[in-house]
Amino acid sequence: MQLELSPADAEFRNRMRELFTTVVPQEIRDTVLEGRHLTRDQIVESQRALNAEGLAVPHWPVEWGGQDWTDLQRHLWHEEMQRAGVPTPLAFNASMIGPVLAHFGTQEQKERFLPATANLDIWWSQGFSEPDAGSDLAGLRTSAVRDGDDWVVNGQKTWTTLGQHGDWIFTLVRTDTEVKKQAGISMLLVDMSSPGVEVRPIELIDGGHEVNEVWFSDVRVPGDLIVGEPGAGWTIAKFLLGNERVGVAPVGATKRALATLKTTAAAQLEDPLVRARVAELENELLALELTALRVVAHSSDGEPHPASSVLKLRGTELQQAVSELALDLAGPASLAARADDDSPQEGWARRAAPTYLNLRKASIYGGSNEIQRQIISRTILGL
Amino acid sequence: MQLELSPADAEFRNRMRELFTTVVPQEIRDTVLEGRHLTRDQIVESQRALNAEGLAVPHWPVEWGGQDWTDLQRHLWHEEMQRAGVPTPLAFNASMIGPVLAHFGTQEQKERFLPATANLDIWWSQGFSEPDAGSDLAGLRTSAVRDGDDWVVNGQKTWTTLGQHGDWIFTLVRTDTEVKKQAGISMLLVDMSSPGVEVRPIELIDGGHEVNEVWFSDVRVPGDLIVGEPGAGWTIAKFLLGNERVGVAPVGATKRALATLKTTAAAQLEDPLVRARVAELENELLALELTALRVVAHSSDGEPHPASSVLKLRGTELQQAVSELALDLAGPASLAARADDDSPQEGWARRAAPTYLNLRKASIYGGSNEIQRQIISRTILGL
Amino acid sequence: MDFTYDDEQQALREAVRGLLASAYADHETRRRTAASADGFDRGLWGRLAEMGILGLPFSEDDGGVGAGPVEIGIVCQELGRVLAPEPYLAGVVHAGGLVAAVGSPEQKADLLGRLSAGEVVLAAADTSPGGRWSARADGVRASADGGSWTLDGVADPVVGGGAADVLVVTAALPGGDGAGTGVFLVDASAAAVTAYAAADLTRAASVRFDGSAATPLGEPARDLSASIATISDLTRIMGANQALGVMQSQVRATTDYLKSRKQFGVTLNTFQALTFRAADMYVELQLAHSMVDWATMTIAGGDPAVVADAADRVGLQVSRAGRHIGQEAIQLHGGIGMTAEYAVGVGTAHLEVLDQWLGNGPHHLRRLAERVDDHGLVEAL
Amino acid sequence: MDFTYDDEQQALREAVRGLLASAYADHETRRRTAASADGFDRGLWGRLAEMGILGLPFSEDDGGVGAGPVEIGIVCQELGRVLAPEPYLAGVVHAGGLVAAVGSPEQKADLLGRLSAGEVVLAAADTSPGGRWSARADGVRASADGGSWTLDGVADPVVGGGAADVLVVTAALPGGDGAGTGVFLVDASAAAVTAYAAADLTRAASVRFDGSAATPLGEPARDLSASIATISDLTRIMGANQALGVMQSQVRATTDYLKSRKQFGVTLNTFQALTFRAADMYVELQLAHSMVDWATMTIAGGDPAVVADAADRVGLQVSRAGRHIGQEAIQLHGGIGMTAEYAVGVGTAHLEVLDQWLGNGPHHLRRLAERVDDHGLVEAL
Repeated sequence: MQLELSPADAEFRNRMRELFTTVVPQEIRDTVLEGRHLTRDQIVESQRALNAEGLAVPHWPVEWGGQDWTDLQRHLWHEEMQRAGVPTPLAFNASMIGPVLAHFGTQEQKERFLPATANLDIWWSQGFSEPDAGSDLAGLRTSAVRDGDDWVVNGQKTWTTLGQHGDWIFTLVRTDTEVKKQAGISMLLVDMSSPGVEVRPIELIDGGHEVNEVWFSDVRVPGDLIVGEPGAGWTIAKFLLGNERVGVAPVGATKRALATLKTTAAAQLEDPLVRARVAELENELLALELTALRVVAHSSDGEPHPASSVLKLRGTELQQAVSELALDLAGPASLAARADDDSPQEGWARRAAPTYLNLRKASIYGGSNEIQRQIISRTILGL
Repeated sequence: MQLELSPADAEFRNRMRELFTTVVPQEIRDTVLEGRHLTRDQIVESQRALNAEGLAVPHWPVEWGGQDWTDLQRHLWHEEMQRAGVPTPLAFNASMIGPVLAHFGTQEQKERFLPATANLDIWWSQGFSEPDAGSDLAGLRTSAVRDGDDWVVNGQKTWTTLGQHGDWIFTLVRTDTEVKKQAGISMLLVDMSSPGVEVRPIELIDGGHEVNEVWFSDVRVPGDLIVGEPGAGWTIAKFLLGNERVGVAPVGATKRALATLKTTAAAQLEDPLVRARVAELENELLALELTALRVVAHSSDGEPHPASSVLKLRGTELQQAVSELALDLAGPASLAARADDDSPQEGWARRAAPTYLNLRKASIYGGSNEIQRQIISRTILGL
Repeated sequence: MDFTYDDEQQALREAVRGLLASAYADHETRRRTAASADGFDRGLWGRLAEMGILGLPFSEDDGGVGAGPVEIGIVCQELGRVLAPEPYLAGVVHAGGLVAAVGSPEQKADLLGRLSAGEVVLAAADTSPGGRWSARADGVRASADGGSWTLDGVADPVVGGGAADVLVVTAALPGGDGAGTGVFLVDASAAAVTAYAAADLTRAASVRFDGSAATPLGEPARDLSASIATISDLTRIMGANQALGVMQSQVRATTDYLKSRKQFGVTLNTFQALTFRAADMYVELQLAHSMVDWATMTIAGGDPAVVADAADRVGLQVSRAGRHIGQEAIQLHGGIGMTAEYAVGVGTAHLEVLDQWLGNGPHHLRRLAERVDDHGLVEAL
Repeated sequence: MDFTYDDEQQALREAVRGLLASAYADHETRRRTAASADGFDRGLWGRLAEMGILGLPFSEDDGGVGAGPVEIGIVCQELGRVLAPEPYLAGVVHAGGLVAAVGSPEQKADLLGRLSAGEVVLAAADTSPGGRWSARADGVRASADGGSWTLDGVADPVVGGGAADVLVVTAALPGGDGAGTGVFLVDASAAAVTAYAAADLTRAASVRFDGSAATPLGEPARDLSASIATISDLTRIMGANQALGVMQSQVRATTDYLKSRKQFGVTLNTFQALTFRAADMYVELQLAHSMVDWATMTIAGGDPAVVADAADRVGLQVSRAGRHIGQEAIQLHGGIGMTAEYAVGVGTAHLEVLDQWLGNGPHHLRRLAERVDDHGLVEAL
């Protein structure tokens, strides 16, 4: 056991810290640091800047733009990125479809999609959830029927995050209704400008437009845009969701949000009860960060460690708890949630309620906390 | 809606307050108020003193020593009793077997047992739980087989509270193995001095001897000591457990324990975090007491209100939470748990850890909190 | 000691519930109304006036109905149940309450009569930007020139301020720190009002006074902070009634959802981990309900210290319960609970708006903690 | 940055685990041993000496083994796993640690050599009746008469005091409040020792000094409170290692029980409300584990301020986790968890004894809260 970073890792971290604060424009990082909304263009600009330095998709195979880093180095990359306020590379591209195509895709698919995916030349959307199949993914109903070389897709997806910006969507469809639920599912790549694809916004309780319904009406998808074999969709989805969970705990960002709050609401830090609440959260965040480091040390075989469910579960709880504290510190000023920028109330206080409400999603999307508890009790504890 | 007590109820409460503080010896009440253990003789002496004043079994039928009080008056009786540090009349007698015999017993059983039960001339024990049937009462195995007019009982009961003092035990036995589980159960009254009854102590983690195993080896029980018909045991047990839940929330005693703690640990009340913890608990206790009063107002048909599960659930949680606070305030002094009375550590601090440990039982016995949640979700919410 | 409604109170509840159900049974109507220019339904407001609901808190001499706190609580619960965006709590209970508490007989008769009739909409401006639940004004200062008064400064948030005709403003009296706080009437046209929506789509405003002409309520230049505090406490208790209505709807909606929604081929109430959490929501709801009824009943006694204590107690309880129930209601609904189309998540937003506006949990806990050695046992009766 | 044990550490863990399993695999043996006159197993103590475990923390010059904090942590975890009642934490880590920190070279060589060999048992007397985790002695006062010293006062609880041959006592130095605190050796026979059992059956004692002859450790009349505080912090961290071992056993026992125990005709792991609670226990365990490893690793850096911070952080985390896991372990076991025959409930008692002895959650939280504006982000590295 050894607390310090090795000289090489310490040097690595310093390099990350420097790159992140120089390569990505200050204005974009300030937007993140102050908890404001990023535009599509900002997200694209940031990812391209990272990609130019080889920092967008380090966990991909080296031949497709990845870096041959250790798990610890990837962790440091992720933490330093969050700490600097650099937008995380678009998860749909970098963490989801990229690794899937690198692993399951044909050589042609790889060449066609991976470079553009890393550089965010293609903005991917995710088409998994359906209105009647939330956590129960295997119950999905969107169908794809063979017609010549093509697939014809009909159905509805929902909770498609940032789908309004999507160029392509990777989607799970039912290609066989005769077999066991899981075995009849396939993954298709669909050009969202195809006739019959319609994106409808869903307004969330924070007033934002972040998720969408995506409707497919007789959408024709060329046969070479299936990933893997027909019926392999369930296996691919599990691979994808396992990857998603790793590093999904926003420890660095939550730590930063809490530290910022200590400054913005400094006057209230005189109150011993506020200090205690901050101290408790800081301690929990430290424990979680250490757990992330400890888990990293045990996952060198590349498989997601089951304890990543611990990170997702507690990470989202703490993210939510910090947003509760911010709301309580904002107090009456938080009512000015939709006031415009010349409001006399401070920006952090105006954003407190929408942020609190928006973050309720953290324990629902991406594998709800109930699903994570189930993974822990079944997979880890054998219950 | 009206906050004040009616003049009659206010007068009733004053009378209770006066009776409880005069009829029961100060020394017994101090023992309760300081959280020390009561001896068998103290419990008996106290109940007899109450019974002489008609205060031991007010919820029984009037002809058997009950009082024709309103629900609110019964509530006031219970609260004032706890506030004065008067030991609650032995639950096995007053709340369990008494009402059962008054409702299901033969005239002969009533005459033989009820006066002696009210006066604690007979100390009753409860023989329900078995080693392999805790919350799952219907799975019990202790058998009673007909032999002439008698029943012959074999088996083992456990968690028999204060069974070491028991004169008689009311027990659930399986009298028919051919029918559905619940339908084969009967209730027998067993003289604990009968040959073949053996009581073995179970030491608990607080070091106390409070519960026992009770073994039956070919114990002969005369046929007239069955309660109700053979096979009626399940119905009777449900009646009994419903009664048990009413008024089981020790709100008054917990309020008193918290108020006492404010005095005994006064120096630490300077700490804002301690003050906040006390204030939170006081508020929760007030809400619970008000809920008890509100439930009382809605249960005038005599049936236990399903919300009594709320009282049991939250009441035990708060009782436990106050014991946690006491332990934290005791600090290192709490290590002197089994030191004798000339210890330099204060008595309340020495009792803090055993009390904390002992009260873990509160959420297990008498219908665990999981059972209470099930009652709420099924019976009240229809889930 | 009685927690039940009498027949008249039952009838009032049914009447209000019926009226509000016809307006907002469909959440989409609530959503559309809240997003409209006024942020509430002036037709419904008129019907509330006709039914005597707007005049409920005020004496008959002042053109009101002279009902008690229990009746006002019933109305607030029903408003909460459907998330009605009408500014009843802000305009009638709070702003009207200030007028009733400190106005001269003439001022009361004039203003409360018109308020009860739905002819004028009031809003209370008592919070400075960044301010936190204080009866002492620090954002707006009053100046006197002879008999005429003017105000300068900013109040924000002024709940219901955008649609108000007359603002009831707390302002620091001239003469420095010790001079205290007065209450003034300002015509909305004499101030710069910038309206905005809160997270639950109810309306508030930022109000700037710049030498705005003002009329003192009651005797000029008297420190009225004690009355201001009492009306805030009263409003806190009525806000807790409103929150209770929200929570009741959320528990019901969640229970219904668990019974009907299928996942993995079965309804969600098959999952014990979920039903137990619904049970815990119910427990919180019951405890909050008891505290709300109790706090409402303390008002009739008329002792400001008792009401202040009750406001803190119910404030803490409802704040905790609201956060628990509001969060669990969304979580147990899953994604749909996050959408603006669905009442459950908007209810969670409304609970937070009530809480942060009227006094949140940490605020009330702090005040209760200060008083913890004033008493031995907490007495319910 | 490495959270894994090297081969030697692995081997140490296996060896200690094997020895303790042979002694206490059966909880009944632990129960009987704890109830014996000494309260621990002197045979086992001798074997620990032979294996070098008792000398682990001390330099080879002083007759010890000169191992690092990670190794001591491993031993404490294993002791916790079987609830071993041996006074390792009290006698070796704490009392021995004080001698090592402030003793003269001669005192260290003599006392630590015999301690490592199992020839002498030490106990630290640093707490006054009613006292709370302070490096400043206030229950015992030291007096000097020429070169000879005596002590007066009471220390309680003195963990492991009943079986100790030599007491390591913190005492107020002569000269009033500013004079500070010294550390003294007192032969157990020179004090009035009244032993008792704590709630987990481990032993402590009340010790009265009445002109008891004492030998100053290190240079006489020097204020040693900084060293005393650092050894307390170190002991807190090792206590957290011990608590981790307890919690690991509790989570395992609870999981096994849910898999095997039947109710209503099925095993308990059929009930999702229970398995989800086991999952939450596991989460707490993992977070506590990380913090324990981290705090243990900070010791090697040798910066007292860093160690003090780590002690508070791990103290808070383990206190919270211990209460959660200890309570849930009993609850999920039901009645059997309440019995002294069964290790789970005794483990819950042991967690509380460790916590209240070494610094409980509110204590550490208070200290962390005081320092909350000393830093921006909390840094793990």
